[in-house]
Amino acid sequence: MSAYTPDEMMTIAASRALWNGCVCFVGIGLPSAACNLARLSHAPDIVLIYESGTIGTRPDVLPLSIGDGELAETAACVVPLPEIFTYYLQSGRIDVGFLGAAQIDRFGNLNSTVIGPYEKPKTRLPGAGGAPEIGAHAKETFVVLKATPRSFVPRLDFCTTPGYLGGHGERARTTARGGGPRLVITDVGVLRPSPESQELTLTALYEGGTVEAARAAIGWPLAVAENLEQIAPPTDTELATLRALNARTRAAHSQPVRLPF
Amino acid sequence: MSAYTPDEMMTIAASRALWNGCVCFVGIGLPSAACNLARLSHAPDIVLIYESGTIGTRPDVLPLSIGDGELAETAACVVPLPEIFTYYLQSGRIDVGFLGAAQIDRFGNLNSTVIGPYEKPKTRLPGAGGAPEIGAHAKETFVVLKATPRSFVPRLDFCTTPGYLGGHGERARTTARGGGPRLVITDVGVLRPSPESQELTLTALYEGGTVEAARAAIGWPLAVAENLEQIAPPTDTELATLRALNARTRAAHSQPVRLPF
Amino acid sequence: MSKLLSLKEAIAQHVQDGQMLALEGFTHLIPFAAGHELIRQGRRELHLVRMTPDLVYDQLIGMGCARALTFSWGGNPGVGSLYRLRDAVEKGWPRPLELHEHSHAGMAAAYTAGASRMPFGLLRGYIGTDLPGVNPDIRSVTCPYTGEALATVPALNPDVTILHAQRADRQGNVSLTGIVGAQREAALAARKLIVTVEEVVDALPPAMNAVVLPHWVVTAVAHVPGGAYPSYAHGHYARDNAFYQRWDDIARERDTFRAWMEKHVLATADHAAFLASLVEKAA
Amino acid sequence: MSKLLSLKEAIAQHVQDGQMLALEGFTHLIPFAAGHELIRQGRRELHLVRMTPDLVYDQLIGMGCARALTFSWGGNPGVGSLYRLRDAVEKGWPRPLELHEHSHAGMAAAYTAGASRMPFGLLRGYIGTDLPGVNPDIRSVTCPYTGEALATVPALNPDVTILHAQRADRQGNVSLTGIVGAQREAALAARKLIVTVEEVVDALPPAMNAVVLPHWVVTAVAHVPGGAYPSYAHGHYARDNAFYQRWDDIARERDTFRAWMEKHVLATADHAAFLASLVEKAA
Repeated sequence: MSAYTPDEMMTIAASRALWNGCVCFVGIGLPSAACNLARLSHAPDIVLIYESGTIGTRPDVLPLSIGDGELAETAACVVPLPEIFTYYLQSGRIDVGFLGAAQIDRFGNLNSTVIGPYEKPKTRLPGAGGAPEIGAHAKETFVVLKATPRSFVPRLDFCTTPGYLGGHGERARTTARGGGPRLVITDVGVLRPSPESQELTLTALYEGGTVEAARAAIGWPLAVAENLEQIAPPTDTELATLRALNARTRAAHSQPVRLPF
Repeated sequence: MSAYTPDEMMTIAASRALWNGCVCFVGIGLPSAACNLARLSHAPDIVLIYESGTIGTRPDVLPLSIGDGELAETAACVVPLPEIFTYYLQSGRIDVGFLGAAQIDRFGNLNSTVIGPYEKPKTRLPGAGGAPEIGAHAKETFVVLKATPRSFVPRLDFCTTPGYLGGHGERARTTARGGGPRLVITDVGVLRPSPESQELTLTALYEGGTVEAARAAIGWPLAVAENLEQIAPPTDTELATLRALNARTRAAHSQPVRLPF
Repeated sequence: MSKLLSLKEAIAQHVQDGQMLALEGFTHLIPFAAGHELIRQGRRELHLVRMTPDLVYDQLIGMGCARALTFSWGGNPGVGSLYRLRDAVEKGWPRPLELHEHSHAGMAAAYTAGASRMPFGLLRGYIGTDLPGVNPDIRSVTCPYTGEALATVPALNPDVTILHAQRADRQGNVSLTGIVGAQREAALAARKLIVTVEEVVDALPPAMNAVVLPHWVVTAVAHVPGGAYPSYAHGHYARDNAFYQRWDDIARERDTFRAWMEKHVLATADHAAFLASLVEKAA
Repeated sequence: MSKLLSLKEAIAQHVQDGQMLALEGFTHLIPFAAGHELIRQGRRELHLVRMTPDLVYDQLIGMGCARALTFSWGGNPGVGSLYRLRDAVEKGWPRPLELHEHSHAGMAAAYTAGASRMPFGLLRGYIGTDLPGVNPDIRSVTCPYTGEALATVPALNPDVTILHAQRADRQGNVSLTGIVGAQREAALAARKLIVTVEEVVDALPPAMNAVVLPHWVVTAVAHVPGGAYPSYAHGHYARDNAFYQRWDDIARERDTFRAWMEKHVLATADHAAFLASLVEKAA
């Protein structure tokens, strides 16, 4: 087996969580890489939906934006954006919503809006996009995010997307119909909500990973499951598929566009 | 000039009320004949919309149903039915809604639901269709209907479609945004609402028509305008165009359909 | 597990007595074959939902399959009455029919709400009409910005929606062309979706912005050529307007209606036999 | 009276300082040429509306054209920040920017309500987020059937919506293909609608269910080949992803941004000259 980077391991672990036939609402970046890797390896019939309205898309390279032309060309169909959010997401037809964020707290709530106070932010982030309603309505959400004490924080600066809110069943008492963040994939291991409190708990480590390293990267006192799973390292096929996808993507995105006039 | 029937005169009078470029929401039957006659004569750029979602349609024969295939084939575009009612009608983009009915009262309110009590009707009519919202939202509505004391009644058995309600400005105090029935074309003459009370008033007669004949056909004491207009008889072109349209239509609708298997 | 079933299997497996059923198709693509199969299999106590009941529900109502009807325009388009619907409403024959009556705009809002899994649809509608007086489901909310009252209708979420379409691929992706009415909304509002199609193909052409129902929202597909007749399938065959006119005579009286239904629907095994029985009649 | 104008004429005649403007296009068909022309003509105090501000609003904001922004995701897609947007929000440069912030679902509902001329849009949304706390426009109504609280957003009805599309005919009918985002809703919600197009043709091909804006909802059409660059026009040219990546360097600092805008936008007479100025640069 070849050497691999923590980013590669994280993307591969995320892709493994997806199953063949699963209907997946895909965020851009790491989620998109993981979803397409799944499609190109163990889940050829996964249904990928991007919020641009492309349903069942099968791009050959990763899109840079959520609305690159190849997403439309390879889609089963392209619908207006309001329909994606009403007929497909709000209707509860999405199995997995795959999200990133700038900050996450111990109950899986996400911030992608601001660092610092909203009215006078230290860093203005891009904002909500589709995330609040993906977080509310997908049957479950997966979050993929590198672990640092600045991203895994005790208290969000702003709650953009609901996870389990204050935990202990608070989410279940809202009108959100989806199941919430069932899986958080980081570069130091995998976290899942505890059944009672919904607090995110370390449940699996990568090869060579340690609980100490995980604790150092998480900004709250991290709970650890009793039986920690060991995540298998990437297979040669997984690594080769991911690297080929990334190479094709880099080549495509650096190509200058020539206007036809 | 050839001889002509009262039906022909009524259809031609209705068609003359439409102008070139006008955006018209078309009901089936006499309204459809009048609108297409207008398009084939003085108003070639009239925009005809049928509630089946066909926008800017140019059929060669009159459709039997509101959704005949030719309406789709000759349309500028075909949109889903919910959009016709939200983006095109409710939005106030329709200049003229062209309606028929079973009953009309002196304030232009229409019944196409039941004769007799709703729960135990003497005659169950087809019902509302698009009419209630056409009546509410089109900038103005035109009604075309043969005059008899059974159709022009002092009191509707059921109000399906709002005209001027009780008159005297009552409509203007609702949230209906369209202007209401500005023109009622019958086979005994043309009625328009009086500016103050909105009561339908005889304002024009056909060649050979009399106020007495009109009064006999209307089931309430008919108000008559001071200066009655005289409606010009059909021109040869109008008659020829209408008759050719009707002949093409009859031929097309009686043709048996052969299934391709 | 293929979604491809015979129409007989699809109806037997997925439609039960007492359910709320929507056979949609606005003039175009009306699923007549499915309506006939419901009659052959003797479904009862159905709550039928359709904007325009058309001949397909005139037949189901006349054959005693329906307990209730949600609708917005119940005539024979361009011809006149649906006499079986009228007989049920006016005389209770063959059984009384509970009406839930709307305008088209109201039905469209109700299906749209259903497809969006909202509890209600919103419209500026029913102003000044007597419909809210006879349909207590038509209510209102107050706009939180303007204070204005707007009409509401409860979402329609049929147990089963049945459509007819031009084609499906073997995975069960369905493609519709032409007048699409509220079919997509009715389909996405339903708990189960059955589609009869003119053709089953290996792969659909690239769809881009065309109307497609993806395979994972479709419960079953049945290959039924001519399945919309006497309605039509754009690109395959035209609407039989002459038949719609003849229906006026067939359905006006109970006995001529029953005789026609027995000969052409109850005595035929499937839609191919139904179509063949009409040709015989002409010969 | 033809609707065909030059882009310069269309902006001069139909866009005024202080208006609410929506330049829509979700990644695809973003009307960059129109954005540049607004900058050249020095429009000020605009209330800009877009789901994804993208580079086009980064430029307008950085050039001081905007007073307020209604939006739902303000990044450089797949790259990172919009530095001019951030500078306006974080530092008030070149002037403070009032934010009206939504989620995509909320913006989509607001445009849909606007196109339908309803005072508000309805969604099951904003549950558990802090957005209603910073945007008092996000409110709720109680469902008259279930008693449940549902989120509302006020309708968006821009004074002017500007789109880019593949083609128009001489009457002003406009046809769009590919990812259509909320363009149709934004177009139909507006009081005036300006569309720049790649091609003007004598007659559009038969549309059937394709996306068309009929001529009578269109205020003006301008023929601007390449008008979406560096965004794209499906069937004409691809998205210049490399340019989006380069923008990160251009816009990060105020002076490099101003220099680029002066050279390529302010110093060029129109979009053809803008495109030519980029080629020169590469040479």
